[in-house]
Amino acid sequence: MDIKTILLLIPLLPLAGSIIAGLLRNQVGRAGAHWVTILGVAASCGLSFYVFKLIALDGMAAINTSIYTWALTDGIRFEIGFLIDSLTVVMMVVVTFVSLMVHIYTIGYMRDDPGYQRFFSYIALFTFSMLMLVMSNNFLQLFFGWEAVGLVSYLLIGFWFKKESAIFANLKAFLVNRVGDFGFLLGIAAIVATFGTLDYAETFARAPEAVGQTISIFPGTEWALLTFICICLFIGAMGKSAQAPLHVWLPDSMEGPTPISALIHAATMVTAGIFMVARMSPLFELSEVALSFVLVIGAITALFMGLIGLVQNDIKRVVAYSTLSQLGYMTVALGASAYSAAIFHLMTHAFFKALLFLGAGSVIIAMHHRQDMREMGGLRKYMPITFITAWLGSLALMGVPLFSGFYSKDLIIEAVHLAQRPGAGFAYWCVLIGVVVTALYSLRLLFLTFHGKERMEESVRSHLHESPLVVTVPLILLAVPSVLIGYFTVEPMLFGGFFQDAIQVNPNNDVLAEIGHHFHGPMAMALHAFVTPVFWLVVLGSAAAVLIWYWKPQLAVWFSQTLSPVQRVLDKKYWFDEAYQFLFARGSLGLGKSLWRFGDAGLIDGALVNGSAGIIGRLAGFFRHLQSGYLFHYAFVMIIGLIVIIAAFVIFHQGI
Amino acid sequence: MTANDLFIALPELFILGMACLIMLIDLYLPDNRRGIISFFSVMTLLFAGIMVMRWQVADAASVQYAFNGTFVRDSMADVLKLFCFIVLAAVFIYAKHYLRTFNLFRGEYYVLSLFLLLGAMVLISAASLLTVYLGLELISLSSYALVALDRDSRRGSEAAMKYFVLGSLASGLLLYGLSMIYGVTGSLSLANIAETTAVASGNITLIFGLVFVVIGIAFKLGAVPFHMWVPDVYHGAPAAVTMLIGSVPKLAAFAMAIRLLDNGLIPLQGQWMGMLTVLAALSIIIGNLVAIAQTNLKRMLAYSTISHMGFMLLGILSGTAQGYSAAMFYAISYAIMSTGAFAVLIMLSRAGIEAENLDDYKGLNQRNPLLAAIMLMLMFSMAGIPVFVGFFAKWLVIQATLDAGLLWLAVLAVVFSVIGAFYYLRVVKLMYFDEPESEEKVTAPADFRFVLTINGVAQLLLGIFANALIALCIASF
Amino acid sequence: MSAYFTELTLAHFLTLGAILFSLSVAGIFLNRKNVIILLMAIELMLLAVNMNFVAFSRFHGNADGQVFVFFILTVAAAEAAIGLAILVVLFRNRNTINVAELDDLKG
Amino acid sequence: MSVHLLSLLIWLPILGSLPVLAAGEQRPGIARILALLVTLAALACSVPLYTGFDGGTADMQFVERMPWIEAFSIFYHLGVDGFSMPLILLTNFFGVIVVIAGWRSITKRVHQYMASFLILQGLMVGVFAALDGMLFYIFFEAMLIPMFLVIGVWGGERRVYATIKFFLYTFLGSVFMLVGLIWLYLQSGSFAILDWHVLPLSLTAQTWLFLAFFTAFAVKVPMWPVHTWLPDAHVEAPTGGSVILAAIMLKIGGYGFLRFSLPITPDGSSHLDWLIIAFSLIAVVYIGFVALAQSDMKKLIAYSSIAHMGFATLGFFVIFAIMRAAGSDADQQIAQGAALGISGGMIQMISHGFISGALFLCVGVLYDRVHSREISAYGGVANKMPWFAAFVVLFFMANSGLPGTSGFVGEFMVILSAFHANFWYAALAGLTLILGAAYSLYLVKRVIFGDVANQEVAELQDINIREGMILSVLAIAVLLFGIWPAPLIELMQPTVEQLLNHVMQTKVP
Repeated sequence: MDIKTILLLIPLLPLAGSIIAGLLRNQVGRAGAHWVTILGVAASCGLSFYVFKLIALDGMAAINTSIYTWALTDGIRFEIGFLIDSLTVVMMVVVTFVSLMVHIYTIGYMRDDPGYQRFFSYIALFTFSMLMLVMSNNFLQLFFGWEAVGLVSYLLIGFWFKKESAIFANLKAFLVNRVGDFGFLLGIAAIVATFGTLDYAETFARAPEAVGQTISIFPGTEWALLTFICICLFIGAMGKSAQAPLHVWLPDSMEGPTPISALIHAATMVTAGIFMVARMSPLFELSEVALSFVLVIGAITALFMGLIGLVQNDIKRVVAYSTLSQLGYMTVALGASAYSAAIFHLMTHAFFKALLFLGAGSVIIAMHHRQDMREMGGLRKYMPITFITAWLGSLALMGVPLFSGFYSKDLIIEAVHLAQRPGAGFAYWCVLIGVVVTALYSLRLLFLTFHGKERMEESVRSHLHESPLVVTVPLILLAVPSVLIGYFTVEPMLFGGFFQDAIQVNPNNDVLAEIGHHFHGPMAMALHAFVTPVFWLVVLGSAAAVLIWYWKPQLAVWFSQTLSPVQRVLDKKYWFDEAYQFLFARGSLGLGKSLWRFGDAGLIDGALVNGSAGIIGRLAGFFRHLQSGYLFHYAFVMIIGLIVIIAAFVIFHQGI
Repeated sequence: MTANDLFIALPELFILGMACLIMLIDLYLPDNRRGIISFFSVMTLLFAGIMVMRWQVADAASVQYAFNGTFVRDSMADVLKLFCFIVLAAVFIYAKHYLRTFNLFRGEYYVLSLFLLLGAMVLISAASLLTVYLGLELISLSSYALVALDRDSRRGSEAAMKYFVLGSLASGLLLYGLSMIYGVTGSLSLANIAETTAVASGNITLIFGLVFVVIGIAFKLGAVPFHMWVPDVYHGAPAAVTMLIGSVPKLAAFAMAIRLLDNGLIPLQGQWMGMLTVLAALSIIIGNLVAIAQTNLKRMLAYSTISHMGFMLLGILSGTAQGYSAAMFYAISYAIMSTGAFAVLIMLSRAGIEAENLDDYKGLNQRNPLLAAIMLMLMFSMAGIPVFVGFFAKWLVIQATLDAGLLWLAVLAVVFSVIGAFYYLRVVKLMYFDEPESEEKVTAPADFRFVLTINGVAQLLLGIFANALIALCIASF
Repeated sequence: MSAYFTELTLAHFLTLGAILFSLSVAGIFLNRKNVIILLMAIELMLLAVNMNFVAFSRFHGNADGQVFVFFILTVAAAEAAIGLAILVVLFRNRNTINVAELDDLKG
Repeated sequence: MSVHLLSLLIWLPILGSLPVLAAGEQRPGIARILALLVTLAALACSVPLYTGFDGGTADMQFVERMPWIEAFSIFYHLGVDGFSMPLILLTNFFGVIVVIAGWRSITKRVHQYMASFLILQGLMVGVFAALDGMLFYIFFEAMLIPMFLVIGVWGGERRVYATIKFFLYTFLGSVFMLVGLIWLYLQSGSFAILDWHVLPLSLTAQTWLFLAFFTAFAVKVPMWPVHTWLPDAHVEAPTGGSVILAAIMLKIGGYGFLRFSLPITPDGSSHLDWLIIAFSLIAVVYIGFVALAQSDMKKLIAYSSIAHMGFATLGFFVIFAIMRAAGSDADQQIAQGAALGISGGMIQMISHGFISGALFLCVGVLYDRVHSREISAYGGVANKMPWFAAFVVLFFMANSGLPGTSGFVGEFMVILSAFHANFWYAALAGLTLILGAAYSLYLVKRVIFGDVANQEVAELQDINIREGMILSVLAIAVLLFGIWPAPLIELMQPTVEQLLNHVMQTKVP
């Protein structure tokens, strides 16, 4: 089986599964639906690992192949094709593996949901779209995948379409993403206009030509063309990866079933933006301004979204905000030109965040779909596996040495520290404080959920028990990489030149290389951590958390009273939703209504169309009355006509 | 006066003879056998048609004068006469049904119509001011009488009186103009007049004469502001008469315009073009506007006639052969359209009540789909929507106008044809979109329905195969 | 004293014709009473025209004009006949020949 | 391959309407079947049109030419190129769809309904096939009659207002074109469109001609601000009427721009292109907002049609702006951007045909059951009609330009092309990404999703085989052209390139 076929099969198998489960839902039944999709995804996962082996371990050269010509107008050729290099294979493995876990987990989580087949069809479809996105070798296909994952996310957030909140959330998610895509599309348009191609390789090859070219948006102001392109593209990334101020959709997206939150809104889709920027590194490296922009946006997201996580009571929302903040970290890494670090954190985060979500899901199952942590507590003795795996995940998230999160996050902070470009200082402080925040909300979640006294009502308590195997197995399978993957892959991925064919870094921006100089293996790094501020910040945060939510819960109350203004700001999430709701949602509706009333109905139809009709009618009535019926009037009119004509001749035709 | 003269005027003489004969027969005919009158009349037209045809087959292009150059036959005369016969034949067949339902079925209608036809033919073939006047008066007098055909109708007699007075006034004006022209040129023969005016143009008396002549023509056509008689006469006269007045006299009036303005006064084209331009514009505007305000179909059609005559003038005023042929095409197609429209009105009329209110047409499609379809075609044809003949007529005259360089007039014409479309659409709306008020079936004798069907389909066929008629009209100039 | 007042020329006849003509026209649209007056006015108008024709015919020295006049006279007779006939019908139907009351048809 | 294929396609439906009429009011079943057979036959006959079409040339194909009115050198002159051929296929395709769509929902005077559509179909094919100016105008105008009847007889409550508005609006627009056509004839002594393409004209003349054509086609498209007839017509028309109106009739306006305005008055077009670009962008943005505010499903779709047709016109006329904007590497950029624009516009028209047609059919499905077009009368339809819901979501996603559906292709190409000319054109056009999604999905949210809203909805039955068949065919078309538009685009490439080369030379003597 030649490599091209394999590459084709990887996305198409899940697609096939999705179509069967979706269109033949009644024929294949529930079991059939999950078997066909799981088999499809499993196969594509296996193949992805095979391709990973070829590229990563056997050192096979990157594959850049075209599948078919989508369209061809004179001067430009749109093609669908695959670009398989180290970056792609990592993404493929992560996507398919997490997706597989989620598939299995879903069997348990959705056991008695009427939309069972539909759900499997959707997530399989998502796997297909995501693979198309990461495997693409051109902007067209990238955009296709980009929007397709958006579509599936729309469908899945609104999976329970009877819930008003759910269908509000999915509309919101789609529209906010569209705002990002708007910028993204303009970026693509600019690329086509500049380079006359949509192919990555050609674009990157010709990118240096564009240095120095400018574009005039507002008359008089000249922008560097590449900066414009990069910022447009990054706006797309801001939508997908929920960077402030386009982050508002992600917390609401928790209305979807938990497996979705794990798969789409933590592990894979939201990282598409990170992946895309890394993929575009050859372009971004040519624009300092764009990178600073990225850096700052990322830093803001990383810190301020984390803070909101502190005051959430819905267990899933806490994880959601932590996701936002972690995405911020990745973006910061991108902004610091530490693309590999970003991807590395993306990978580790995918595992432990998926783990945390599925753990939260497991808790939610046990709590009969109650999600408020204030009704929980002391669950550890009822569901030990969930408890342990959740702890492991959280430790990884906090970045405790030796856990996977430690390596990725520490390196990002280090990279920002070394980065020279404007905004780096600000970003550095943001991410440092972020560390404390992370520790705080992670432990808060654990303590409120698994420790302390049991605050749930009796009816729930009586049925509490550990979730079934289909739920726990994926937890365990995800826990393993969450703990270990960092230790084993940090060296090859970041300092082994693993990404060198995929990611280009301008030598004088290459902070990772600098770090690499005094990197002596993961263990050494872990030990060295004890003398870095980061570690002590984690300790500080943890200590505070233990104090507030474990030993002295009344402290929490006291804090929320003394800091009530802060509390309020955080509760309101900085009023982003309210502002957007007012400005855009209601604003555009009102604008539409008034344009319609006054523009269409009033001016064009009322005044011009019906108005002229009315005038004609009135004229008709007037002339009609000239026909008085009196003979002498008729005769008179004739004579008047005669006289007028004669007069006209006498006056105008003197000559005759 | 030679045998040849008689030979050239044979159709006219034949019609004259038959008219008198039919009058005599009518005297001795019992009421139940009256059908024979209409049969005779139609036959008369048939034979007259054959007589006219013989030139068309022999040598169409030739021009023959008779009676010392007072009477001419040329291609235009033949074609117009032929269409007079065709239209009048249809009118006779429609009228029979009408007269029966309103028990007016006496010989006068046919006799007077034949005399009117005779007048029209004389006018069409006129080559001298005298023949013009005689033809015109023959038409007018017959039509005055016809309008008053229904002796017991208030409206009929009022209309007749108005028509009579205004008509006489108009012919008086015309005569006054003719006298001036005669005074300047010293001749009654149009050919001589053309020669003399060529040198004497610019003479103020001549211009005054021209003005009066143009007014005479405008009155006969019913062009604004000499249109006041049209709505009242159309409305007051019995439908069968209105139908007649709307058809043959219009063809004659067109011929009159051509004979006087082109054959006689072409050197003054610069002057009469201006006048006709104004008349045409006014007719198109007023006709279309006021028609919108009408609730009575006969009045509506009257105003639409006014606007149609305005369109026809567009063709004449350009003063070119192409323009004349366009106007001729317009006159002919209009005669056929309006005849058809009145036929539908007659078919819908019940004993004693004419179906002249627009509401009588509600839901016609349910009561008689074929009739509704025919009316639909007639209405769209009048509105000038392709592919019906009416569109080609409008196209040709607008082309002529543009050719004459009057862009503004062309634009005005098309814009008002859109406004005019509204009231034709309203009829279609009533027939198709509304529910019928009475369920009673609409019926008519077989021959009536047959001719009416042909009349309706003709709108379509004359459009699709417009080539033939257009060629005929062009060949006439 | 111009020739105009000394000898009789074409101009005089034309002027007379014009005056008669104007009178008749005025008669048609000024009179609001009686239809019969209209008929008379019409006759007068035709006579005015005849005056013109005869004068011109004399002026040109050819007979065409006078021939025309004969025809006009004939037609005038017929016209009068029809006019009166209509008048009779009108009166039978409406019991009035007042011009101002002939307004059933309008608009 | 018959030489008279086009004549066949025009006259088969028109004459086919006679037996359908003959079936009479009493036998609707026979009328339906006859109509279906005729349309199917027409569809079958249009297959050789596709197979026999030579995609390698820009010349007219399947040409028929015989004298019609010699006196004014008017010919019965037919032929197709890369622009008209796909549109003819689209017409015949929807001919069948409409007959099936009206199968049950039309109960009153079925024979006349079917006959009107058959005649309409023939006339529309004629419009696309005509190469003689007068012939084109005749088809263009005659088309109004059957549509006038369809809306007026089988329409909703305010049908009379809507249909008369529709008729007069369009009529008024087209008479100016008539004057223009006659003027061209007087200049060139010929009514052949192709002769007019090469007729040299002064800039003033071109400007006036351009405006004359503009009035006709802008109303037809319709472009802001002469669009207000469309929402009314759509709302009142029966489902079939809306489908034909949206899927085919609007395209005639766009086609007219390609066949008349651009080639006959290139300098006039480039002189006034700002006008069309401005109107197109207003259509995209302004109408996008207006659509958002609609409470009537058909009205919303109607407005979205206007916005989408804005892309077609933008694509056609942005080429001049590109030429002006093009800097050093001019010819390459122009070729690229302009070709993108025109092919994009064409694709947009065809895809909009499928999508809007499908959307109106979907509304029809609901209307047949609940007899209301108000959005507020629905809610939670997905609970009762899952398959239908799936179709609706698909088509509305396509409407909002989701990649992988045909709705994306045209908008994408046009936006790319617009960027060649000016950032702001692209940016404003790009707003449709947000607005289109907003009004489409806002409707989906209110109608399809949510909990069962009321009793009517609770009693809804899911689509039957007939409806399912139509919708699936359309869905397949929408997806196919989204995933692989290449065949369609290549089909029209030679024509596009030839048009561009033609437009780039001035015609001012």
